[in-house]
Parts: sequence; structure tokens; C-alpha cells
Amino acid sequence: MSKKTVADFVVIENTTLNASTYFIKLKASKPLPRMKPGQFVNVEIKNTDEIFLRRPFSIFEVDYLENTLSLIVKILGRGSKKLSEIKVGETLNLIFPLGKSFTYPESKEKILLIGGGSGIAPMLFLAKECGLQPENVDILIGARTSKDHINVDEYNKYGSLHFTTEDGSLGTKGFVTHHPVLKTNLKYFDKVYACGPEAMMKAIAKEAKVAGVFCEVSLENLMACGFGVCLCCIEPTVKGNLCVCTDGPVFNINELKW
Amino acid sequence: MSKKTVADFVVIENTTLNASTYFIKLKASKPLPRMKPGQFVNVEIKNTDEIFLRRPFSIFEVDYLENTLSLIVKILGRGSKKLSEIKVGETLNLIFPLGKSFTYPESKEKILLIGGGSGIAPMLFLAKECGLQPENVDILIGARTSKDHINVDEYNKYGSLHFTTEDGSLGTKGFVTHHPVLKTNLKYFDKVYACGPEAMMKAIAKEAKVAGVFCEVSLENLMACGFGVCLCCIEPTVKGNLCVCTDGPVFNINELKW
Amino acid sequence: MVNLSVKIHELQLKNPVMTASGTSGFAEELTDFYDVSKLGAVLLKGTTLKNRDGNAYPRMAETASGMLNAVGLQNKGIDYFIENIYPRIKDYETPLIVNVNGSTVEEYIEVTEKVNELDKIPAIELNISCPNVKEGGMAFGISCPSAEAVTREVRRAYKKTMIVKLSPNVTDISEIAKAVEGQGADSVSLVNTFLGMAIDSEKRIPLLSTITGGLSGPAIKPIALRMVWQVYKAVKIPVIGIGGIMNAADAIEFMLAGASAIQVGTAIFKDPFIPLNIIDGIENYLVRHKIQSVNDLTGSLQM
Amino acid sequence: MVNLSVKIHELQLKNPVMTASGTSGFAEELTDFYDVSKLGAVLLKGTTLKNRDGNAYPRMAETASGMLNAVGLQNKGIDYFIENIYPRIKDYETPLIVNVNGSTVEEYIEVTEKVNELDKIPAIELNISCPNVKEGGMAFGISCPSAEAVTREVRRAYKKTMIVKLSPNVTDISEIAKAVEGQGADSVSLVNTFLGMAIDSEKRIPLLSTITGGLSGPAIKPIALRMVWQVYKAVKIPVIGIGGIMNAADAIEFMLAGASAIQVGTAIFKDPFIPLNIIDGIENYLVRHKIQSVNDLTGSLQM
Ligand SMILES: Cc1cc2nc3c(=O)[nH]c(=O)nc-3n(C[C@H](O)[C@H](O)[C@H](O)COP(=O)(O)OP(=O)(O)OC[C@H]3O[C@@H](n4cnc5c(N)ncnc54)[C@H](O)[C@@H]3O)c2cc1C
Ligand SMILES: Cc1cc2nc3c(=O)[nH]c(=O)nc-3n(C[C@H](O)[C@H](O)[C@H](O)COP(=O)(O)OP(=O)(O)OC[C@H]3O[C@@H](n4cnc5c(N)ncnc54)[C@H](O)[C@@H]3O)c2cc1C
Ligand SMILES: Cc1cc2nc3c(=O)[nH]c(=O)nc-3n(C[C@H](O)[C@H](O)[C@H](O)COP(=O)(O)O)c2cc1C
Ligand SMILES: Cc1cc2nc3c(=O)[nH]c(=O)nc-3n(C[C@H](O)[C@H](O)[C@H](O)COP(=O)(O)O)c2cc1C
Ligand code: FES
Ligand code: FES
Repeated sequence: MSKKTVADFVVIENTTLNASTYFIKLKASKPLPRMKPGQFVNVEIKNTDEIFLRRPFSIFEVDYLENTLSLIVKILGRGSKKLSEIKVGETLNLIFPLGKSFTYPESKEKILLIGGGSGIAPMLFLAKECGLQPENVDILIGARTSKDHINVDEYNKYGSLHFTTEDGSLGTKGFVTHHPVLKTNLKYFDKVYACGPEAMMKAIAKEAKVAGVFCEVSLENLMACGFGVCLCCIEPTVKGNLCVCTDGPVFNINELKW
Repeated sequence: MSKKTVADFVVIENTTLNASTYFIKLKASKPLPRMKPGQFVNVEIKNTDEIFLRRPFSIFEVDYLENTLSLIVKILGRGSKKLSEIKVGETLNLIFPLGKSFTYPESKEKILLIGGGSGIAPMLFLAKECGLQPENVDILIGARTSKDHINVDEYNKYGSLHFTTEDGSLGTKGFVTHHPVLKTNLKYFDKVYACGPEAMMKAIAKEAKVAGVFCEVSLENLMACGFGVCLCCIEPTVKGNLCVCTDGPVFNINELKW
Repeated sequence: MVNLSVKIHELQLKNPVMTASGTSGFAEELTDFYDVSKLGAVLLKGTTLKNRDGNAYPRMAETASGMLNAVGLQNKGIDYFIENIYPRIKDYETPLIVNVNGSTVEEYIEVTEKVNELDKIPAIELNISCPNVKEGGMAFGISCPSAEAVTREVRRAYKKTMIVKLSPNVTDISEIAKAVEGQGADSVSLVNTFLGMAIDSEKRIPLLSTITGGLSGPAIKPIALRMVWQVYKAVKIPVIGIGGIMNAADAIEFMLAGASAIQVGTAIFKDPFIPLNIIDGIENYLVRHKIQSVNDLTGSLQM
Repeated sequence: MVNLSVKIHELQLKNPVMTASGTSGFAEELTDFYDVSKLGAVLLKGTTLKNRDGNAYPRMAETASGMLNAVGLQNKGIDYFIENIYPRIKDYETPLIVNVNGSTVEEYIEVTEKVNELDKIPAIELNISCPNVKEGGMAFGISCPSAEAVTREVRRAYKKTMIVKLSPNVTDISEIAKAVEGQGADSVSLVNTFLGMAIDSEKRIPLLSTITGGLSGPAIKPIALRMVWQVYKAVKIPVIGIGGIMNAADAIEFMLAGASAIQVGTAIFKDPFIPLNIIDGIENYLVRHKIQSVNDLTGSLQM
């Protein structure tokens, strides 16, 4: 059974990526265990009377030499707001690593990574970690408007970047499902991975099923514990109700009852 | 009926007076109403899940030109600890001014002010405000040990300072009731005022009754509201249960059932 | 302009936000801060036939997101109220509601008869749910027969709007609500405090002089909300929601669950302006959601 | 060296700190973090006769100092437990206690009979207080006759230590405690969750798929503590305290009020190490207060 830990990290960076998105880099006092894209941490939100439970966030980057771990935090409500205000030097208590990662592609496979909202975090992590040549990797990122996008140019080196915005202010106009890479080229890929709003993932799953393409999605169900003891985060699957926190958050779309 | 207000103040100073005592100076955005020694404010303690109610603190100093109000905060538990950690620039929400003040002495009267622990705040405020010649004012301050005393030398200009410590490390050894000014000279005073731990005030009240001297004490009963609606802060008196927050916190010892 | 006014039987309120009994004194204390005519109504401090000293100090303990109190209905009695307090407050332009208490049914009746004579008191709240008194109080409110008995007798003595305040310390609050509705209650208000306890682990003593006390504040909100929803489904009379309401969202939740109006209690201790902020917040909500009347919120939870 | 060991009927615990049912899975999940042999005992996830899918998502809502859950006893049934889970966990060096559930008395008996055969299960906790199931569960625990009936029948089927877990959603919990004691319960544990509700005021919908759910966490501690104190005074069997315990001071408060041991529930979600911290904290407290045995704390509140 995988070892899990609870530990304090020191915030060493908190950068604003856009009006509602923050990059938070944390330093551990001990060497970090191996962590993979799709896995997440459960973050304690301190110094507020409004929040009782932890909040789950995907692991975005790990540096095993520096013992750092980074998150991308999008403000959705009270907890993410409070977290976004954390200052360098403060500590953050994490339970980690949690959940299962994406199935890594085989070498030479062609993959498509689709991220929406805060769902880009595990996608970019996967782009970096999958070990494929950039020409085999396409990264499609969707947002409402260009202002909601964050700058990910450096990920060019891991794959080709594509964007959609609902208002057409950046990339293709519409949802990610309207982008040519998905609309017309889906069969070209061996594996498709997605993380983002449920509606987006459901739409992608539909297309992937039609195209008969392998597709994994990462769910963001509400969680109380994050390590499999509360059974609050369940998702109905062909194997019955499974825990998103331990059986997921990554699921093959064929397992889901979508 | 006296007007009461709820307002945010900005912390403009937070100085450590001794290991567990802090001087916190707050600036209002509007002119402050007249406030008198014995009156207090009820402070909201934010950014913690441990504290639900406000915490009452005596008004220590007011500057009507600068619109500032100062408190002396001694760490007793969770709320005072959190308050002591507040930083310059943060805001503090206060309900003020609350309670009744001490009866001011007549000119030429001789007064004795006795403070213990955080009880020195209203005593020093009264020393400053009572309008007497310094030769008519004696200020007696008690603590466990010299380290628990705070530096009040500047109050020399308002009266003669006397100290007691339980271990004799500063001033007379023992409790305030062991100090000559109280033990042998009590009858010399027209009015005695005291604020501090209940045991201290009870001992003083006993002496004052024997000496037949006018004596007012300021009580620190637990409060929920601070403005007279909850009836939690009551003190049994000859007039029945009275609210410390509105009928007090200052009481003449003859009213109390001590 | 949205409509904020609400009617509880014959009691007309300019908005659904009242201040709860025992948390807003005799309204005078709030006038130190603002004009109470802005409030939907003020529930006055619990009143009994004779003077009551209440329980010994300490009467209060802070808990997680809440507090315990053991005030025990300290008040100077109804006659003192009528002679000394009523004249001072009777012209406030907000309905003043007397919270009626007793150790026996007779005492409830006597207090009610006296209140019935007061022109400027348009309603009473019959408190059969005080957990902090040795006799009467909650004892009446936790069984149907006794709740029925006191409601029936007080109903005979009172002609204006009678609200009955229910205790949450029961297995099935909707049974009690139906019982008092059957005896002529014009409205039910719920909840009063939950019986709780706090201990100083270091000193190994209870924190309250009475050992147990009444729990209030946000901690109890989820339970109070469930009870309002259950009672709303069980009775036809208007339900007044109480329990841990701190802001407009909380107030709206109670209305969605079935409350026609709400009372703000412990929140006042944190900030006496909260009831006014809630009124503004509800108005704002109605505008944002394009809802004409606050009455349309009541019971409109979508399932 | 202070003595931390506690006996609940024939169940010997190395310390009084257990993890509560439904908040510590089947103990395996905790072994991801630490050696569970340090714990006094682990109460396993509520188990029924047949597989139960539990309630629909969403099953959880955060509240002030607490949370609501509507899990609804999701589990794969007792046979699956015996065949698949029990073999994996049976050698953990801590008592594993099965939390027995049913929709009918017969189901409770069938589950119990199967558990009775398991060598390494020294005790059961009879859950007559789950608020999240349509049939059975809490319905058994809120009236004396039904609590008595299920306790009596399960007692017949079970020879080892039988703890009965009580619901706080009752008018008088000490009556229920006495009733189950009368039918042979070896111990009572309390409290299970309070029936509560949460609403999304903006979307005007309930936050739980089941509308109502069970409230747990520090919010309920004052009420749970009062109930433990009342039950302690009413029965002779050991009382196990549960409800909002977050740290050693909380645990000690429950013991002072009368608990012989305690269970940590929701706190585990905040930090799975909390039960271990509590064990250390209790030991430290005993040393500081020069108390020889943790058993001396039980009911030692000074009044
Ligand atoms: C495995 C996992 C990985 C995640 N990774 C990231 C990440 O890398 N970056 C990131 O920004 N966020 C991520 N999230 C989502 C993040 O956990 C939530 O945004 C956060 O918990 C919201 O907390 P809050 O207190 O801000 O919102 P609240 O104030 O609790 O809620 C605000 C509103 O959002 C809704 N809401 C809250 N949480 C969720 C949720 N999980 N799904 C859908 N609706 C929700 C509430 O119902 C409410 O309407 C992840 C979630 C999971 C489960
Ligand atoms: C009118 C008034 C004026 C005050 N002025 C000052 C002042 O100028 N400076 C100052 O430092 N303090 C003052 N106090 C006391 C101050 O309010 C308390 O120290 C503070 O509320 C303690 O809060 P806490 O959260 O730190 O303690 P908690 O964590 O709530 O309690 C810690 C321990 O202290 C005990 N305790 C808490 N409050 C009191 C109290 N009021 N009396 C006795 N025991 C208590 C508790 O029972 C507990 O055992 C005043 C109190 C009153 C009523
Ligand atoms: C200090 C205090 C005193 C109270 N006194 C009374 C009272 O006299 N009569 C009454 O019916 N309810 C009384 N209550 C109960 C409140 O009116 C209200 O029902 C309860 O506090 C729950 O609401 P809240 O959580 O908003 O405070 C009192 C509550 C508190 C906290
Ligand atoms: C998510 C969740 C699931 C639970 N499942 C069960 C259960 O299966 N059986 C049971 O007896 N109690 C169950 N409980 C109740 C707890 O065991 C405990 O009695 C309650 O949560 C109060 O304690 P706490 O405040 O420490 O959590 C559950 C509680 C939670 C929060
Ligand atoms: S969040 Fe608790 S089991 Fe998944
Ligand atoms: S603290 Fe509420 S009446 Fe004094």
C-alpha cells in the first residue's frame, strides 16, 4: 500500500497567473516521495472560521532535488480564496500524495491533453512527465475568454499548444470540443486525457467514445477526507460506486456511467 | 442614551511591553467620541476558527486629535494570544465605547490607583485623566515578579509610582495589600480605585471597608455581548444581579456582595 | 422595488428579520446603535410573572462556532416591565413582541393576561423551550400533551397573534408543532437553544454554574434548518426560523426551507448591525434573482 | 508510567482512543499513514447483510465547525467483508470492531451471527442510529421499544462484547441508554450524527442528494458532551464518548463527563494523526495532573 504523509510545507512562491489563478510553490523539509500526474494533495486552510475541511488540489510540479511541490489554485469559493492569499514564508499543511495517476502513454503513442480551468495543472504535469517526443503531444486548453487563460508558452517544448475561448478572444472560438484537433482529428490520437469542468469532460468523453479512442479523465468530486475513509467523493461506475480520492481521481471513461 | 458604534480601526502600533503584554494602538477613520477611564471596547478576533465571540479590553489611551485609541493586552488564552499577534496595517473591528467610567475625584482629593495584571490599563488612563495634581495621586502596581511588570515610568508625572512583586524582585515583596501605602496609609486617601484579578480586588475591598474609604473596582466578568443584551456578565449586587458591561464594569465596593 | 413585507397571522412586519428573545434586551439597548424601526420586529427578553434573578455566574461559555448560555430568564417580572420598561419603548416604530414564560400554566396565563392589555404589543411568543430553568420552560415543550395544555390555556387568554417557540431537544419537532397548531397557535418559531455542556479540562469543572446550558450560534444552524423544513411540511401556520443565522444567505436558506420570517440571535453579540445587514442582503438577493416578493422565497427549495 | 488501558466489558483496550465507524474505513486506509496497533481500537465502516450502494452524490456539505454526510451505509455486505477484507486486516494488533447495521431486526441478527464466527473480532457496535438510511438505522434508536427489541435479539446472537451506538436525535437519550442496558448491552457509545440540512441559497437547492444528512464535528461537541454526562448518570455499563473530539482536551472532557473511552470521527478527515496525538495528549495530561490511571478520569468532573 502506498505510503501517505501529513506534513507542513513552507510557501516559497505565490505568483498571480491571472485575475483568479495563482501558482503556489511549496518547500518540504524532507525528501518528497515520487508523485505522478493526476495525483493530488489535500490542503489545510488555516486562520479562518469559515472552513472546516481540507481542500484538494492537483500536483502541478515536483522538484525532487529542491524538495518543492507546486499547485495551480483557481479561486472558486472561500477556501481557494483564502489559499490564494497565502504569503511567502507561511506554512501549509498537506496530506499527500493522494489518488491514482493517469496511465502513462507508451513511447511513440500520440496523445492529446485537454485542460479547462484549474484542470490544466495535471495536464501540464503529464505533458512534462509522459516521456514522449513533443511532436507526439498536443495540449488543448479551453477557457471562457483570453483573460482566463494563463501563460503556458514554456510548455511548447513538451507539445503543440492549442487554445479555445468561448468569445474567440484567443484561439478557436467555442468550447474545447469545437477545436479541430478534437472535432476532426480525434481518431489520430492513441490516448486522450482531460481534466476540467464536468460538462467539458462529459462532452470530450462523448466524442472519444464515438471515435473509439482511449480516454482518461480526472474528476473533481467534493471530498471530506481524500484518503478513502469517508466515502463522500463517490462516482457511480460500472464497478459500482467508487471513491474518486482512492480509486481515482483518474478514470477511464468506459468505467464511468456518463 | 449613550451612542455606541461598531467600526474598523487600523493597527498603527503593536509593541511588546513584556513577555506576555502588548501595547496596541489603533487609528479610527472618524473622530472618536469622548471616552473615559473604566470604559472598554469589545474586539472582534478574526482569522481563527477557535474564537467565536468578541473579547473586551479596557480603553487605555485616546487621542482625539489623532483619532487613536490604545489597548494594553495581556495574553491569557486563545483570543488575547491571537490579538497580540496582530500586525501594523491590519484592521480590528471594535464595538465602543462600552460601560461606565470611574467616578472622577474632586479636585484636592487624594487618590490611590491600584492595578494588577492587565488591570493597569484603566488605572493609568484614570491617572492621566483625573485632573489632579501629581502629589495627590498614588499609583500602586502589583505583579508576580519584576518580569511581569511593564515600564510605566512616564506615569511618574501623574503621580507617585509604587510596586509590589510576589518574589520581591521589584518594590515591596508580597501582594498589593502588603504595600505600606495600602496597609498603613489607606485612610489617608479620599478615593481608592482598583482593577486586576478578582482575588486582589476582593482583598483591597476588604481593607477599604475596614478603613471606611470610598473604593471603586472594575470587574472583568466573562461577556458575550458587552452592551447589555445577553445578561451573561452579571455580578450579584445589593440591587440584584447587575450587568458588568452596562451597569459596570466599575462598581463601588459597597454595591458588591463581596 | 421588491416587497419585503411579511404577515404572521395578524402581525404585519415590514420585513422578515426580527431579533430573537434574550439577545436584544428590551430593544432599548439596540437603539444605542441604530433606529430599531428598521427591524421587522423585536422579540423582548423572556418575561415571567415575578422577578427572577436567573442563574449564578458563570452563565456563558464559548464553543466551536457557538456559545452556551445559562442565563435562566433573569428579568424583573411582568409588572415591572409594564410600569417601567413598556412606557419607554412602546412608541418604537417596530412591533415589540413579549416572550412569555412561566413555571406553571397559571403563570403563563397570568403573564399573558397582563400583556393582552398592552396596546402596543401586537403579539406574544410563548416560550415553552427555555432549557435553563428548573421548573417549566423546556419541560412544557418536549412533550405533546404539556405543549398542548399550555398553548390551549394561553390561547384562551390572548386575542392577538400568538407565536409558540419550540424546543429542538425532541425526537420529532413536527409532532410538537402540529400539537400546538391544533391548540390555536398562530405561528411557531424554532429553534430555541440545544441543551449542551462545556468543561474546563484543566480545572476539571463545568464552565457553567448550572453545568448544562443552551447552545446557540452557527454550530446549530444545520439542525435548526432541518427542523424548520420538517415543521414547514407538517403545519399550515407560518414558521419563523431561528438558529445560527449570521448573514443574508443563512436567512434565505431558512426561508427556502419554509420559514416565513426569521430571528437573529447570537449574531447580535458579534455585531448588533447584523440584522440590518441581513435585511439589505435579502433585498439585494431578491433583486438579483428577480423575485418580486420575499414571500415567494418561503418553502421554494427546489428538489 | 501512567496506565492508559481501559476495559469495556470483556474488551481490553491499550488506551481509550478508538477511531469511529465510517471515518476510518476498514483500518487499512489508516495503515497508509501509521501503525494502527497504536490505537485503542478501530471501529470498522458500517456493515449490512447485503451490498449497499449508499446514497447518490453529493453526500457531503461543510458547515460551521462541522460537516453533514449522507453516505448511507455504502458497503459490500458482510459476506464480502468476511471473504475479502477480514483476511487482510485480521492480524492488525488492535481490536477491530464491526459496526453492525440492518433494515430489519432479522438483518441485524444475520450480520451479527456471521461476525460472531470471526475469531479476531472481539466486539460489535450495534448501530441503531444511522440517520442516512430510509429503513432501519436511526428508526430503531429513537424509541425505547424498538431499541430494546433489536438489542435483545442481537444479544441472543452474540456472545462477545456488544456496544450499542445511540442516536442523539431524541428527547431523552438516557431513557434509550437504560432501555438497551436492560436488554443486555455491555456498553453504549454516543453520539452518532445529528440530523441536519444544508442549502445552496444561490442555486436554491439542497446541498445533499438526500436533502438531510448527519451532522458531525466540533459543532456538536457541547450537545454530545451533555448526553454522555446524562447517560453516565443513568446507566452502570461503560459509556463511550463520541462527537467533535479534535484533541486531547476534548477527549478528557468526555471522560470527565463519564466516558470510559472515546471515539474520534470527523477529526480524522482533518488529520489522520489526530487519534495518535490524542493518546499522547492524554498520557501527558495524566502525568501533569499526577493521575495514575486513565480510568480515574471517568466521571471525575468536580461540581
Ligand atoms: C482531485 C482534485 C483535484 C483538484 N485540483 C485542483 C487544482 O489543481 N486547482 C484548483 O484550482 N482546483 C482544483 N480542484 C478543485 C478544488 O478542490 C476546489 O476548487 C476547491 O475545493 C473549492 O473550495 P472553495 O472553498 O474555494 O469553494 P467552496 O466555497 O467550498 O465552494 C464554492 C462553490 O464551488 C463548489 N465546489 C466546491 N468544490 C468543488 C469541486 N471540487 N467540484 C465542483 N464544485 C465545487 C461548491 O459547491 C460551491 O458552489 C481539485 C479538486 C479535486 C477533487
Ligand atoms: C471590562 C473588561 C475589561 C478588560 N480589560 C482588559 C485589558 O485592558 N487588558 C487585558 O489584557 N485584558 C482585559 N480584560 C480581560 C480580557 O477580556 C480577557 O483576558 C480575554 O477576554 C481573555 O480571552 P482569551 O481568548 O485570551 O482567553 P480564553 O482562551 O477565552 O480563556 C483562557 C482562560 O482565561 C479565563 N478567562 C477568560 N476571560 C476571562 C475574564 N474576563 N476573567 C477571568 N477569566 C477569564 C478563561 O475562563 C480560561 O480559563 C478585560 C475584561 C473585561 C470584562
Ligand atoms: C444569552 C441568550 C439568552 C436567551 N434568552 C432567551 C429568552 O429569554 N427567551 C427565549 O425564548 N429564547 C432565548 N434565547 C434563545 C434565542 O432566542 C434563540 O432561540 C437561540 O439563541 C437560537 O438562535 P441563535 O443561534 O441565532 O442565537 C436566548 C439565547 C441566548 C444566547
Ligand atoms: C462520513 C461519515 C460516515 C459515518 N458512517 C458511520 C457508520 O457507518 N456507522 C456509524 O455507526 N457511524 C457512522 N458515522 C458517525 C461517526 O462514527 C460518529 O458517530 C459521528 O461522526 C460523530 O463523531 P465526530 O463528530 O467525531 O465525527 C459516520 C460519520 C461520518 C462523518
Ligand atoms: S474523500 Fe473521503 S473517501 Fe474520498
Ligand atoms: S455581556 Fe451581554 S449583558 Fe453584559
